[in-house]
Amino acid sequence: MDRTTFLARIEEYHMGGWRLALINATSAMSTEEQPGGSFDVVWAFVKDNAFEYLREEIVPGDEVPSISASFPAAFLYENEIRELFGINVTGLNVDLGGQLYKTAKKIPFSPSAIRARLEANAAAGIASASPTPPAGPHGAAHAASSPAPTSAPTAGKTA
Amino acid sequence: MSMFSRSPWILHYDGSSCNGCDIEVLACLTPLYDVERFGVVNTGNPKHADIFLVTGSVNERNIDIIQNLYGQMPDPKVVVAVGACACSGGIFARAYNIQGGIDKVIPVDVYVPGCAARPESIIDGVVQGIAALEEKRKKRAS
Amino acid sequence: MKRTVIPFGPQHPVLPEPIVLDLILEDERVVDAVPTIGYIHRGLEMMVERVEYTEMGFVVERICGICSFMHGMGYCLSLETIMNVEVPDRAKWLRLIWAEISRIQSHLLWLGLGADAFGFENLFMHCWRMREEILDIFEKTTGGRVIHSVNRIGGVKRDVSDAELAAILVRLEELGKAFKKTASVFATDPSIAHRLVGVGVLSPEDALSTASVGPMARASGLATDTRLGGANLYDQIDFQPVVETAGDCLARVAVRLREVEQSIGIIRQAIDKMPKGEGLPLENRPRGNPAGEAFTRLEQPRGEVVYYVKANGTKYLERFRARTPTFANIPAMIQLVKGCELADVPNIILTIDPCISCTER
Amino acid sequence: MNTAIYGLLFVVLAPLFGGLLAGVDRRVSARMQSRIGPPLLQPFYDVGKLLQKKTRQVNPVAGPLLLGHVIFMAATGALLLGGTDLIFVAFVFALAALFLVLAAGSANSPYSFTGAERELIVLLASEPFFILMMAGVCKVSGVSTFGDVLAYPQWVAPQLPGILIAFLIVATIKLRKSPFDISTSHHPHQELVSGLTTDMSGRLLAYVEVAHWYESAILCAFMVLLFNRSWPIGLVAFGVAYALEVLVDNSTSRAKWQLVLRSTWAATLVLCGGNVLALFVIGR
Repeated sequence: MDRTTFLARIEEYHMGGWRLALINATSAMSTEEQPGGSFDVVWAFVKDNAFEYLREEIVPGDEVPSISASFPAAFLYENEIRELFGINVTGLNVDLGGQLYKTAKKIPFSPSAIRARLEANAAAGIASASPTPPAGPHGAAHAASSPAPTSAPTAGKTA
Repeated sequence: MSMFSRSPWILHYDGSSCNGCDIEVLACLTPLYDVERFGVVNTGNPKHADIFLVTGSVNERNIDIIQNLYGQMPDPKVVVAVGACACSGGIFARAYNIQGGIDKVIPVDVYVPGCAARPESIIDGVVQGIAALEEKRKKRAS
Repeated sequence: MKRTVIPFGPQHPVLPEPIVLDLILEDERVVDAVPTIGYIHRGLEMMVERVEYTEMGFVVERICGICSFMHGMGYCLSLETIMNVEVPDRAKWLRLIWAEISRIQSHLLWLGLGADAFGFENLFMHCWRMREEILDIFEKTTGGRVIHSVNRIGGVKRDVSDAELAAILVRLEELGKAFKKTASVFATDPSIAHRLVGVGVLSPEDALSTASVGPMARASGLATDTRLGGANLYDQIDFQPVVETAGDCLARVAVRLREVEQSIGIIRQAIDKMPKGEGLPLENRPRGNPAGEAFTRLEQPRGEVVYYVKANGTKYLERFRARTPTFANIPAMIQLVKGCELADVPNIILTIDPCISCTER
Repeated sequence: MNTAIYGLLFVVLAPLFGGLLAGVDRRVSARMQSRIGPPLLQPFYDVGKLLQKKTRQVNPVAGPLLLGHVIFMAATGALLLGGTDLIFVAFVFALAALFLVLAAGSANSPYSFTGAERELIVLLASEPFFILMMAGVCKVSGVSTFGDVLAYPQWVAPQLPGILIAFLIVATIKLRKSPFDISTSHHPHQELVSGLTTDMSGRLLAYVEVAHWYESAILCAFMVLLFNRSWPIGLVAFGVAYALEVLVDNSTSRAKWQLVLRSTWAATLVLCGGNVLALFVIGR
């Protein structure tokens, strides 16, 4: 990800008086382009009735800058994606040090953890999602082929 | 018949429930159900309690808490598992962070079914809990 | 100065749910609060791996037993957006009515718990007695007291007859009268003012920077209400967001008091405007598997909730995510607790209307 | 000889009186909350059960201290009816209350400890009230024992209006009623869990309950002292005061400790102290 452009966009939202709505991550399982899997991370903001978000594709190990300097409340989301997805967020204003959820299995939402669970299910004959992502415009392939991450923020729908 | 059947004091702990059973436990105290008629008091303090009402299932994190609370209750004491989650893990039994019902951690005397358990069945569970309490007292005395 | 650490939770009579705040006290003043959550974390978002999208709605409803209806509705709305399903009119109106009834139920529940936290047990009892009326309406119309399971992807499962709707209006009218009396106690009682006025003041700037939502933000003067977007038929309803400016605990109580009356008004308008008659279509069931993604926002009793659903064309969703209002309000809560007195802690925690099982999912 | 029997009778009958009063209280409160409430004898069932439960002592001194609490509460009443000097009775009463604070403070739990601190704060403000009240009664009647005051041919109360009002405020603390139930509360939903009693279980909690019954009976005896010419009127006055307390308990929220401290000192110093001072100035 382009750190400078990203933080500049975040600052624009901050100056524009937007409220942080959520930071959301989605794990995509391994594909040919990204053998270790990848994360689709969304930073969403709300102002009046408008809802917009920035989207980045993150590869495990990538450094993701914290936005807590502009949006102090981001610490909760950032601690969460760090703990559940294992995304390497740096520069948090409040670092809970992995004590937020303290799940029995560490980093349960990471691509490898999901893959391991699904494979175990398949081996045990338990019905569950397939450990290989479906091809097509959606799913894991979608994240890999999505437009350049720092493109203009997509206006999301409000519901 | 001893005083136990007339004065069962309750400790309520929410394991990892969805709140549904918890609010129904609280609803038992309020005017429509009014369990204080039977001398039931929601103590909120393990050292005063006779009946341990647990809602929700067990996850890694609350195992210690549940054991600790149970340990702090003076004998005789009984455990009532309220709702499907407390009985077996319920709908969340398949979730990755859930280990199952309360009986994985502490001995359960009464199981109250339901998702969410209705106040009537919770009261019924407490009444059955009283009977169990009475038995344990007799055992202690003999 | 002697420092005491009070472990507030996980089991504490003031909190029906487990959350831990390690309060560091100097005498009775809180100098720091360290939160820990995770006691209710079930990981239900990850259940999409094993639960088909058609059944996932029942899991989502159990994110929280207080806003169960709205969670089910939000999930169905997301999938309806992805699958391009047009929900029949009557079903939309019924959803709106149930959603507002949920709001009344949740606010009454909270007002009771709040009163209990500042030691006014009598008010707790009276609020919960009124709440039983609402639960009765729920039970009559959906079959469940707290978990309703009436939402389906494409509509609703049950109809409510016009006669029943008229009866609901009568009951709400009665409830409104009784509620006015209780509301005036909250608003005017000096002993309540002693506990709430000037306690836990959140300025409008802080409300924005801590990303507060719902009654929390509205009590600090921010007119944020997701319903104003007009989705889900709210564009056909005449209402103004309830805003207070003081930003203290009493303002947060006042917002919820006024919202109960507002919701009764909204339900009245809805019953008036909805298409009448027996046997109207209630659902358009979609075919096939969903593919695509959707963000859905709703105004729950506790504030804005955001659902994210990503589907990949199989019967299992790729990702389900709910960002619940309490999660968004936790930064504000932590900020407010610092510097307050021990006796204020329950009031501050409760005025954000914490729903921990929502927060941790 | 006669008075000693009264003292003994108090030790035996006061718990019955106090327990029954608590039972009536719980039922009336429940009615005010549109509930039915527990049976009248519920407090006795509760204590009976607590005595059958296993007791967990967090600290070996808690037991003896709480036993001391009960014994001294009973002794206060016995000494009062037994004809001891009124001022001395007020001191024994304070000492009895202090035992509870010491017992709660001996537990190593922050809730119990903070509860003890709060109790100590209100104790320091409310105990002088009883001493001043006794001084006022002695000054008006010119005698210094319970029996003598009751035999005094004129009403004591009309000359002690400040003390009567202050009595209501202090009784709110002593009876642990909202808004002044900051150190422990009858409904256990406050920030300190069960405050003072958080760490007491089984037998120990039963002691606290029984001592509280004695305390209610002592307050009743004090009311009779103020309405000295006719004990039925004294009892009625106590009944009215108690009904007021229940009403206030059910229509207020719990105050913060600063307000409790301020109002107790105001009651003790301004109302009670002013009343006694006026007696001395006028009486000279």
